[in-house]
Amino acid sequence: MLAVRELELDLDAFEGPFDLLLSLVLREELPLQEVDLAEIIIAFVEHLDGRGELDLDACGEFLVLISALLELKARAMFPEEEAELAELEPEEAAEELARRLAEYRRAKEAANWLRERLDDRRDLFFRIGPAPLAPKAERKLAQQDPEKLAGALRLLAVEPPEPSTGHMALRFPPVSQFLDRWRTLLRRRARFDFDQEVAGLSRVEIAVAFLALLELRKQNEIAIAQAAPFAPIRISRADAERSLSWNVRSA
Amino acid sequence: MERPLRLIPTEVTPAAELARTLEALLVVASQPLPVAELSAAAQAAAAEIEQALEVLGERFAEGSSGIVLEHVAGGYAFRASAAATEACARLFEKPVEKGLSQAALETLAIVAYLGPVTRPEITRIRGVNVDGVIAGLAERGLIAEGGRENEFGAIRYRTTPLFERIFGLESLAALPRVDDLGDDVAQIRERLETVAEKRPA
Amino acid sequence: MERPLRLIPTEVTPAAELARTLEALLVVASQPLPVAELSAAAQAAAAEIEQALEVLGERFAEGSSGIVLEHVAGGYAFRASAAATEACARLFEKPVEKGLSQAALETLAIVAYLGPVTRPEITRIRGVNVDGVIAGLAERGLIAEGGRENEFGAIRYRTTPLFERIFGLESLAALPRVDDLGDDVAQIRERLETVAEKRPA
Repeated sequence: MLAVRELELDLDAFEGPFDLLLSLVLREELPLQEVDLAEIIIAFVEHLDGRGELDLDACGEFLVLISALLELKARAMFPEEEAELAELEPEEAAEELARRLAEYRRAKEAANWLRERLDDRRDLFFRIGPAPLAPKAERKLAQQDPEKLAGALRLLAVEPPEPSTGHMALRFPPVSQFLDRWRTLLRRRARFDFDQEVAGLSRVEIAVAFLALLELRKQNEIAIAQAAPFAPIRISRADAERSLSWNVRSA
Repeated sequence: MERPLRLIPTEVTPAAELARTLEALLVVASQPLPVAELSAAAQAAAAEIEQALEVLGERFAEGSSGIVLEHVAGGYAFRASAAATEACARLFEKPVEKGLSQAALETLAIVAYLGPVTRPEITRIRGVNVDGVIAGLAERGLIAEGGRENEFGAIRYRTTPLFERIFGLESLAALPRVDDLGDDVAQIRERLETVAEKRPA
Repeated sequence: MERPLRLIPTEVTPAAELARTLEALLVVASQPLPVAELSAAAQAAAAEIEQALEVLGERFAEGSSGIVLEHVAGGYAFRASAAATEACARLFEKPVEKGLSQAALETLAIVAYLGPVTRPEITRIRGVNVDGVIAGLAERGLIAEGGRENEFGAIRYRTTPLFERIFGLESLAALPRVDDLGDDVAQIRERLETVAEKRPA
């Protein structure tokens, strides 16, 4: 019998046997968003085709596995709709899924149209940028108040404050350093406790580390949660929240 | 100017003069010029501009001139004739040097149809991470940032005039409708329901 | 393509075709094209190119077309006709800017109150490189070069009549008084330089 789990995969995001991909995904070491599941299906179908016989058991196993992955991925993709999806009746869920599939179909359709269009047009040349002998644009300035000039001059005459050595003790690490650190951590783990990770750092470093978190939140890369004031601050990958609870429930 | 101004004593009608003015504007412009801009620069009514453009469209047409007038990206612009493509390719880079991948085209389609649209929204529709694709499209100048969802929200993307120009669109409204897939939705749904029924609870 | 390709059944001579190819190359180019480049792109001998350029020079001439073929140092390029100068100026006109940046304002104040003044002097007082700001102010016509410190010395800058117009000054003598900074220009200059030295690098 065809061992589905030994199916060799060569994807953009992963190379190796299907089984390894499954365990990496379940251990949250490989974000499913990066994995093109359609490629896996194609690999399986090609493999099946190569064998020249229909292996029903293998197909069944593959269907179960791939549909689990699909569901996982679907949920990971839409963490913000966690509650919304959970409350859906099967029929509503099916309808929602169908709507999204249709949306994707439309995107594909439109992409095909664009490709044909590009094939027609890409050999046509036009100038990008200014013409060689184009007139130069003149910049015009509104009427100004001469007092502004006196003000600017006075500002230049303001004595600088006495040099302070206070800042010498405060060394601000760059925010980017913590951005890198959090991102690296989040590639390995789907969630962590802030307090644990900053234990032993100076107050300034902790502050900068927190700023980095806010930046990641702004970029929609993470979710930040705190059960109560002064409770541990929990950070999770924006895409991870759902998959965990799904795993727990189905285990 | 090197060559002395040669005055040719022919009668010039106002319409012909306007057409010449538009030629001059179009040959120095860096982007397609909308009728409104031509009208403001040439100080002529929009109707006159459109008439003059019609004349120019016949003069600068594929098959009769190396310079071709086209209506694109919300305005009018000159381009090289298709007949001169090979010569141009020897001297200039193509607007889109390399083809666009399927992922790039799908993302572009989503931005063109649904834009301004955020990265998470695109991800949602495409089903895979689109960060790299978005960066690539932005670098090629086909899409650009266009504000945020709200003050602290995700950045929204929209297609650029260069996109319309490269794809030869008069405007985004010239994109064909792709929402006539109603049957498909019903079919997909039906299939899903069949599968759902058979799934062990 | 929006408009159907119209095939015009006229005989096209090779010379006419070459002229069209050159038209196309010139309308796409963002720099003047030398004969050698045109020759390589159109795959025609230099002599043929020169002949075709002569034909184009007559077609795209001042007085008979809005597009004018110009022979400049670097080669050949299209430009707008002189008759369309005003329309082009309107096209390229930028919206009136409301104010100046703080850096520009400070630099302008130094030139106005202490001028004529050299670039190193302004740099010393402002404590930062001022090359870009000076170039910007000169491009706007608010300051201009006004001689040198000595025969081989640094260029000195002074404000222009345009500066006086924009700031509503009859002359530099009408600048608001800054007695609080010093009794005369020399004192003010010294004070500003002393303060500048105290600024942290």
